[in-house]
Amino acid sequence: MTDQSIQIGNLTLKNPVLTASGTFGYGLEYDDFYDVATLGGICTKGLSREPRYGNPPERICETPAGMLNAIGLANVGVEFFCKEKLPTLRERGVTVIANIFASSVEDFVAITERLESESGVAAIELNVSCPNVSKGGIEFGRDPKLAAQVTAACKAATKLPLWVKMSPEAGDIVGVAKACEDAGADAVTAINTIRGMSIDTDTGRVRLANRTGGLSGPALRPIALRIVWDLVGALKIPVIGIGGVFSTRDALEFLLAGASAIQVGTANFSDPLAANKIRLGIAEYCAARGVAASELIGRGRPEGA
Amino acid sequence: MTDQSIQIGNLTLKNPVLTASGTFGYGLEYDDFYDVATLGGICTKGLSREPRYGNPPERICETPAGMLNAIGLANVGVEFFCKEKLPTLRERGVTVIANIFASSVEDFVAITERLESESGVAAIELNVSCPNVSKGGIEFGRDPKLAAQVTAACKAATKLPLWVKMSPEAGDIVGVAKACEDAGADAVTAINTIRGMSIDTDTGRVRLANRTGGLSGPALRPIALRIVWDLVGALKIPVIGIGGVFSTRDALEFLLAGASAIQVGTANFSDPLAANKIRLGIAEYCAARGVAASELIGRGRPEGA
Amino acid sequence: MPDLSSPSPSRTPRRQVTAPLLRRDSMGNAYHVLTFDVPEGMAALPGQFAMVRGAEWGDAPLLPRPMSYLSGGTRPSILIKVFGEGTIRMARAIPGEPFEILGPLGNTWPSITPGKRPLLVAGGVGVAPLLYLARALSAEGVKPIAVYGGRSHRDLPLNEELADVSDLYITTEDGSRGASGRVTLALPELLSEDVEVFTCGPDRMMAAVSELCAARDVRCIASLETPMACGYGVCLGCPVKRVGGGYLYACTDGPCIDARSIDWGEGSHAPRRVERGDR
Amino acid sequence: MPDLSSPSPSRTPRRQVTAPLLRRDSMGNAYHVLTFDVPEGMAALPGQFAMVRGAEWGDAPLLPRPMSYLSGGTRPSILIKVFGEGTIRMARAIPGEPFEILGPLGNTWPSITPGKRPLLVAGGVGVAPLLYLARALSAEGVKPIAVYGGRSHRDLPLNEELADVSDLYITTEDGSRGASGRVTLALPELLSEDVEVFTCGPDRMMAAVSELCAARDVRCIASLETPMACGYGVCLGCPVKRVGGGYLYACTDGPCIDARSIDWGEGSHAPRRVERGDR
Ligand SMILES: Cc1cc2nc3c(=O)[nH]c(=O)nc-3n(C[C@H](O)[C@H](O)[C@H](O)COP(=O)(O)OP(=O)(O)OC[C@H]3O[C@@H](n4cnc5c(N)ncnc54)[C@H](O)[C@@H]3O)c2cc1C
Ligand SMILES: Cc1cc2nc3c(=O)[nH]c(=O)nc-3n(C[C@H](O)[C@H](O)[C@H](O)COP(=O)(O)OP(=O)(O)OC[C@H]3O[C@@H](n4cnc5c(N)ncnc54)[C@H](O)[C@@H]3O)c2cc1C
Ligand SMILES: Cc1cc2nc3c(=O)[nH]c(=O)nc-3n(C[C@H](O)[C@H](O)[C@H](O)COP(=O)(O)O)c2cc1C
Ligand SMILES: Cc1cc2nc3c(=O)[nH]c(=O)nc-3n(C[C@H](O)[C@H](O)[C@H](O)COP(=O)(O)O)c2cc1C
Ligand code: FES
Ligand code: FES
Repeated sequence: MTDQSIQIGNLTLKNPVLTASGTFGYGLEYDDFYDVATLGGICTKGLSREPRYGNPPERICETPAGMLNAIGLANVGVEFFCKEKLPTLRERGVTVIANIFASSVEDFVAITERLESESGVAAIELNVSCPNVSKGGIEFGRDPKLAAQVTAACKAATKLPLWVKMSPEAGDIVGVAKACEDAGADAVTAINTIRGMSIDTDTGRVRLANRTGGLSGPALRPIALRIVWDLVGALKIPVIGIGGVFSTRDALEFLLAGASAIQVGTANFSDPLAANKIRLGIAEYCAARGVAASELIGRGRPEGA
Repeated sequence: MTDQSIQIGNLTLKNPVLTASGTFGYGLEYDDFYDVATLGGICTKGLSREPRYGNPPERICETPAGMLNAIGLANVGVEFFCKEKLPTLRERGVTVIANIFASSVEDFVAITERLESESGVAAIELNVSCPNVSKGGIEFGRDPKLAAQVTAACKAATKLPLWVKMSPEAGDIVGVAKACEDAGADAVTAINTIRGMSIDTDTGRVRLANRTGGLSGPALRPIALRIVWDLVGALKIPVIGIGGVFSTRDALEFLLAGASAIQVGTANFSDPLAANKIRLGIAEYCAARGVAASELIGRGRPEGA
Repeated sequence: MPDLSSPSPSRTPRRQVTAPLLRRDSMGNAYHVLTFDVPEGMAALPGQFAMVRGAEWGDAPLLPRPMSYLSGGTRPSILIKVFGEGTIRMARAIPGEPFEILGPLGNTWPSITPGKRPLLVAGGVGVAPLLYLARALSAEGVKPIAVYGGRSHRDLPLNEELADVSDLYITTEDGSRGASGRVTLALPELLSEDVEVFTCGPDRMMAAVSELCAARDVRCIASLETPMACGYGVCLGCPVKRVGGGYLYACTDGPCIDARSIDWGEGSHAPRRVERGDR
Repeated sequence: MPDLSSPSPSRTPRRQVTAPLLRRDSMGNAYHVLTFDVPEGMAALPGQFAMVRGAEWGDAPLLPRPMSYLSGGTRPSILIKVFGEGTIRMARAIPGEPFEILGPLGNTWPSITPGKRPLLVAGGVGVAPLLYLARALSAEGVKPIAVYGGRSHRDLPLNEELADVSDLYITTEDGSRGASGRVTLALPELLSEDVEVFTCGPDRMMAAVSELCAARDVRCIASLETPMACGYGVCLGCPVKRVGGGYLYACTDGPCIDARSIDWGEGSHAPRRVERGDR
């Protein structure tokens, strides 16, 4: 087997396959399936300063080659995570990326500081796709200035690598990403879901209690791949690709486009072993060609693009 | 059968089913299949001031529950359309919506004036999703000011109803639509495709010669439906829904969400009879419930939303 | 503080197997028993469910479908009712077609309190986990009472099989078999402090049953249906409103849950399931 | 001015029918002849194609697949080579499964110039429209010459059938049958002013054949493959570079096009088709 390790800034991942936030719980639900410590990393369910119950049902519905979700960021809260989940993950040697969200810069910083005080967190992923209350509810992730502000504030609060997760709904995604890069982000991850909705024509009712939900799954992949390609061309920091990765081929598409790693999300629902199968599939692909995983990055791009 | 007619401003359509630009040729390719004059209307392939050859191959590729296209707006040009295509459509009683595009306000106006001088055009649909050269290549459709400018200029050049087709990639779609409404648009149509890309992992090459292509088909539907819902809530003028309408159910989703009519696009490729089947399906649905087609509009929305 | 918003870890070891369909027994075009060939066996107990998906479905339908076990072991089976795209494909499947089966998932029916007699209340395909329970009980020499209701006689799949292992009362809304009306009409005379109720069927039915039981202070366990993406506790897509606030997660706290802990009010129902009438 | 950018109207009346698969003849796991039951009949001539899609495929694969007719009439048939998701499903289809067939589409092979003898050059599944042509010719008492090449003997589906209606020369790249090498090795001695060439196969093969013909000033008609969304002229997704600029549209100007009018240079090829080697 060739070298599968990947550099994301000064962080070395065992391999380029991670699992996406909100689709892998806290990484402790897979004991019956496989050892998640073999993965490049796992992104936790989004953590907030206080625990959250989340939205009423229906929270999910299926769409063509995809699904909508409006979980409402239900989570145990950063404190409970650090006390009850992290220790187990730490002792198992799982590479933990803590995905966090808040509706104010202050809370983002508070959560970051709490995680900073723990060992066993490999990186922090900022989910900036939720509205900033103080700034009248515009999403942090849609406005380059707000995104940079959150990034800079969290960067100042931690020595941990900081990843910022891009919202595909920003009018100028590259602009937002560049602002985060300048503000000290160590990597950007792309993409989060795109809001969609579905109506049950039998009942005439909107399916989700929250009305809209985030679209994920293969349906989204071509859009995610295009955004990742554009980000790779515009940024100096690594880009981690997310969106409809269900098979080794899908993962390779992102790596060839220039992503340094990928995250497997919705695929975990269709097959709890998906991420592990993709990890093995990429290793096989590399072995067959005698190349290291890191050598795949950007191979699909014309010289200098 | 109940009344299927629909009002779009002062334009009355036979029914709420139209065909989407670029997916129905010039409406003259269906003689073997059905009489397209029975449809609510057909949107022509995008017309430019001069004829265009379009992009080199590959122009299309399939994606999960969707497809990417980068046709490059190949078209016969407005002059040839008026001379060679429109007369036949006119004498057949087809409701023709002329979809036009240009990269300068001047050209938009020139095409509008040319169409104004013809009879047999029911409305003009502005495709504002292509870059404005004079303004340094930002899409008209992404910038409220530019979109309003084009709309106002074309409105001044014609008495024909003016529809503006929304780009889903605008950061603030509602803002763009409102600007067009204020500038005199008689309706907005939503949505156009979202740019995506695909890489062939066997060859390691990007599939489309243009690299990126517009994503269309069922994969897109949940996003299109959410955008249409938001536009209906924000605008006074009618909204026409487009995006992954393949079946009667899909069309009903948009009508219940508040769209006054729908356009069938990619479905024409999978089944040349798709639009006609949907037209009949909606009529059946209305008959079974004893309601007119116009009564379906917005039924899925809570009171006052 | 308690783990408020994430499912509690599920209890039984779970595996994903790719197994060929062994046989399909179709009862009319709406109901089909699918039996799979799993040499390693699946240690599925009554009440538990599996996430089932055709291995050749491709990108759509995307998600696996939750289905209660009708039986476990080396020939696990499920009873499906044709509803949408996924169950249509299952109903069309021919022996040999490979399926991905993830299970066993969720909890089992709780054991009966000593001295009580089990009273099973089934609606439509809700019969699956209850027939499995009745067979397990009869193996232990216990014969439960069962009330089985449907819209018409066509909506009572496996009723003979249920009759073999229970004292069965049948109700149909159109009166085409058994007593005419809903299961809740047959219940009152059967409810007493000597019984414990186990129910599975349409939410509206289970809500009514749970109300009757509560009024007579009879313990009632309901097997819930909610949309599910993962079935094993990671997506948080399957909440059920809990009395007193918060949510229970059907895939890990359930599917078998004490009816008194569930807030049966509107909104805790999947819209389409409410529409399904005979489910 | 000429209609530069939109396909010219296609010639034959087209219909879309939903027809059950009547039989599937599988040759190895890569090649399958699918025969459909179309009582009304399809007036498909050699060279024309159909857009074929399983009626039960759902949302994915989304687009119908262009396939050349191997025969027309009330039992139209196609020869498929398994390549991706769509052809995999076709190869798995069992008699009775419904398919949507749109056709006949595109033009036919042009008629042979009086006094010339047809020389058919086939690569892999490219044999389909040429075998159909050879059978039509033999019905008229004309026996064409045919050169049929593949990677190995496993890539020569229907070669016996072709031998029945032509003077057949076989070439395989691995020499496992016939002459060892590519079809272009057998061609030179067969090319003369007495013949006209009709070819279908991988682009690289057709490009080489067309070059040999051009050098000897022999008329060469190629049946093109490009990705297609609609197959009947509305999507503009099937351009082929035309010598002298602009594009020809494979679905309406073709698929049978005089090789001299095609710019065979890179870029006018579908990347994946270039990769397909034995197509
Ligand atoms: C624990 C559990 C056990 C079940 N046991 C059975 C059983 O034994 N037999 C049986 O026929 N059905 C059972 N169901 C319901 C079954 O899962 C749905 O009928 C099925 O998922 C519908 O899928 P579809 O593709 O036919 O419908 P579609 O409407 O096409 O499905 C679309 C999406 O909605 C979801 N969905 C739709 N209806 C339901 C529902 N009622 N419950 C959960 N998800 C739904 C589907 O899973 C899918 O993700 C059970 C559900 C749960 C949660
Ligand atoms: C006029 C014409 C006649 C053809 N006749 C035959 C035939 O007789 N037998 C046969 O086996 N094949 C034939 N082909 C090629 C056949 O259409 C493709 O092999 C098939 O579409 C591949 O689909 P897939 O789902 O298996 O592959 P996928 O890669 O999954 O297909 C993905 C998309 O790419 C398109 N695509 C991929 N390869 C090709 C190709 N070579 N040509 C056109 N579209 C492609 C598909 O249509 C689909 O839209 C013909 C193509 C054309 C244009
Ligand atoms: C059920 C569900 C819950 C999610 N929760 C989160 C979350 O808490 N934080 C976050 O940043 N992204 C969240 N996401 C987005 C995913 O991490 C990922 O960005 C998105 O689903 C696209 O990838 P996929 O197509 O592989 O699923 C969630 C996605 C799903 C489907
Ligand atoms: C092949 C193709 C060509 C298109 N050309 C145009 C065009 O010329 N002008 C335009 O406004 N939209 C064009 N569109 C966009 C469609 O009109 C429609 O907005 C989009 O495809 C979404 O609808 P659908 O999912 O039903 O296809 C094109 C779409 C496709 C697939
Ligand atoms: S958490 Fe229950 S279905 Fe995913
Ligand atoms: S125009 Fe040729 S395939 Fe659509």
